[in-house]
Amino acid sequence: MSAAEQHIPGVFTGMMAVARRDLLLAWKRPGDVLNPLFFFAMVATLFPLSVGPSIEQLELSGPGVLWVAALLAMLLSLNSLFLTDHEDGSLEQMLVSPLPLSALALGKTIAHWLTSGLPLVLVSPLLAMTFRMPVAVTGVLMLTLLLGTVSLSLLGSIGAALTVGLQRSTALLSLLILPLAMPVLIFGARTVSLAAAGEGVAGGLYFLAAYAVLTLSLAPFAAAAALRISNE
Amino acid sequence: MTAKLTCDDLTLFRGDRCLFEGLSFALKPSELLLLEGDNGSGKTSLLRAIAGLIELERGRVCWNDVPVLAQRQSFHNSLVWMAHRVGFKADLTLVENLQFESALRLQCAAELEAVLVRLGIHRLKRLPMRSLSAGQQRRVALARMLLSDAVLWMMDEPVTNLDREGRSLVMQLISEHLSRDGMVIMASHEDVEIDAPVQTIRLQ
Amino acid sequence: MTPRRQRMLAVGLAASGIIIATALTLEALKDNMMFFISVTDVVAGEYPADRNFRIGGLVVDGSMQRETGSMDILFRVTDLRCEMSVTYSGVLPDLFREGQGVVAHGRMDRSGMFIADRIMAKHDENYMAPEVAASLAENVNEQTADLVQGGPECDS
Amino acid sequence: MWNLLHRLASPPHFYRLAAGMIPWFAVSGLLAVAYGAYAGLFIAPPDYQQGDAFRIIYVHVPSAYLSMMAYVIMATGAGIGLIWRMKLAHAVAAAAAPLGAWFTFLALVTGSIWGRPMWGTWWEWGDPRLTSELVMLFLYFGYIALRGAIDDTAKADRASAVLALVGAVNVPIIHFSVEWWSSLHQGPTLIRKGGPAIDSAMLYPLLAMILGFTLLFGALLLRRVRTEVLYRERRTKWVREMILSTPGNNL
Repeated sequence: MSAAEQHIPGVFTGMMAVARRDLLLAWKRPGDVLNPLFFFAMVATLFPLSVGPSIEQLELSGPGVLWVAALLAMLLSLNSLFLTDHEDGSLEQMLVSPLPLSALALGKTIAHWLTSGLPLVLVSPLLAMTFRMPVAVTGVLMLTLLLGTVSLSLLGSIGAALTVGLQRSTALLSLLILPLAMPVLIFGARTVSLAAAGEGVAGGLYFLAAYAVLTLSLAPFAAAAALRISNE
Repeated sequence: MTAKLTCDDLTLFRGDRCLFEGLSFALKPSELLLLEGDNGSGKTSLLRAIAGLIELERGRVCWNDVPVLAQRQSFHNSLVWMAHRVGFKADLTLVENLQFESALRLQCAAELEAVLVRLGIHRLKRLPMRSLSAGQQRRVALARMLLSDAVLWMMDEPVTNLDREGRSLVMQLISEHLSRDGMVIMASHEDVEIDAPVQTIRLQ
Repeated sequence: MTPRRQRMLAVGLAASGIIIATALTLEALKDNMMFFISVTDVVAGEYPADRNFRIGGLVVDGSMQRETGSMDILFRVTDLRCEMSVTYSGVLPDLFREGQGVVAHGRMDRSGMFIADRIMAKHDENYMAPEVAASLAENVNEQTADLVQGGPECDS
Repeated sequence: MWNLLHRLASPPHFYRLAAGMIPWFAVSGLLAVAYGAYAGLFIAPPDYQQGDAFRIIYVHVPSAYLSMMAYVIMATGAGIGLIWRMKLAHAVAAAAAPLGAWFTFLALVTGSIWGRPMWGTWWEWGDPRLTSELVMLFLYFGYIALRGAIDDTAKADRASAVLALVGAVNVPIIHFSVEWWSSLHQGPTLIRKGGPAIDSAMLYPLLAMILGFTLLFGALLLRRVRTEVLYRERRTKWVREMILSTPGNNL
């Protein structure tokens, strides 16, 4: 059997194995999932406390505040995406595995989204209620968060991979990710605002979907390249 | 086809320091390559460079006459890697960790149970890795090698943290692997007694 | 699956992802996330009540009235289909001219008057010497294309 | 052809070649800027709408164009360095980043100064052109910060190259933003269907300024790349020989 034809484990199996392992780890350490969630809730609470309880004010600022809080919560959880793997040597084992690194990075990103992105989407209606958001608008908020957090997880995987071996990487990670995350924030918050004003939301949702698909197609490769470089 | 690892003119700098320069060697089945040198002499870097984890300043590594960077996946399919850090998740049990490994590397050369018995860690199966001692974790890393059918074993200080019995077990496992036409590259700062053809590279 | 086929699959998936993303972007651009609301829509009553929003259009020629001794001005804005009245109190941007594009931020009052709290002049991409501009026939310059929307004529 | 490229990319050769090119770039750039500035300020007629205030375009347009150009150069250098492992390309990318950041900053500031009297606002958050240009400034910051955080030059080169390539998505967004979303910033004046929409008496100074800025940018870039190359090659024989052979140098 020549080297080129040699069979190696299934890409999909490997990707799912990584995702399953990370989900199992999250299950054994629920704090890692819950902390960003509490952070999300608390940041969203800070605004009514600081801006004042005027209902008009809350309705107006709700979409933006919830989106900023979600973005910050995602950033908070990203730092550890590859860090523990780097520290205990399992990242090195992935680097010498016969599976494409991009698939493994995607597997980890999927687990990250399931443990930090999806919970945000699920608790957002509760917070939306405190901002007096109508049910229909809350639906749009959840939809934008659903599409937006996918992009944020994927973009974050690039940033986390670039900063994995570095000292004091938290601030740097934010600096690298935020410019790329800004379109998500702009369109996410704006779409919810438009929904609140009773206007069409299709354009914004299409854009968020486009960004999610684009990052899904490119980010795993960029993250894999970054991981190899960071681990030299 | 018999496997063959050829390294040609390997040169690596770390910052401004030259770790090794113009290093060439070849490894055939049943051969052991021993990398010797003091701490910080670049043994680990050389191992990592051969495995394709570090970009070399100059030179290239070929597996079956094809550069490994052009066929990274096939090369890694023929390789198991035992580093300083064992690469297991502290929160998962021994068995969960090894199951994950087998998903990454499909081939299973041996029965899990038998391997664990041989290494004397079958009683620890359900324990999380964090409750294992450093030497026991080392043995789990050995289990990873035995479970794989990879030709090339790359080991960085494999006997660290192991007791006398563990050390002789490692040597025995290496001998067995070599007798099955396997190849071993090992970095060690201790003397190794093994009954096989040994090439030694001493790094300054 | 061999590494080679895996790579081809990965490239194929990424390429199709990019194509899908492009299609979605084009779809997104069809739905104009308006920076401002057109005059026609406002006249037709399609604007958010009790909330600030932006309108965009051209300042109608000869419609500007300034109260002497005050900063208050009144002018009419058109999208060449409908017209509406706008009041504003404050300093106007230099580019604010009759016949030129304007974006006003504010809200509607009950009488159908737009109370602007901020006026922004929209500049066009044309640069001309004054004498050249004067010699050009009175026309709607191209900058106004995005301020003017297609649609039915206005009855008001 | 390949040989020529290879020779060009060899650090000592480039170092000498660039030294010869910099004066030409600098002098011709200064001449073009001098003509452009004089003609733009004194010869070109005032705009029929903006009066004399339009003259800020003679700084704003070249800066905005170079802010994107620098990013394209940076991303191209990063890509070439990553794929063909060409060290000179990495040096070019590293040298282009701070220049690009400064031109982006200049474009934003001049735009803002113009925007206050003309549009009636210093800054408009809803405008896609302004926002995407600001994002570009942040991308430059991220790139520079990432380089600064990694000690090993070779590693810094490759890590920041990945970031530069990822961020390149923003460049077409900036360019097309005024066409995709109608907003405050006007559409393209120079590169548009039906030719430039600008009086030729205003156009020629503008073209001279764009050319002059580009040439000066080229001179600055070459200077910075030379410094980068010298720093990166500081342990090599050619640098040592060059320094030793410099007259008056008793190292």
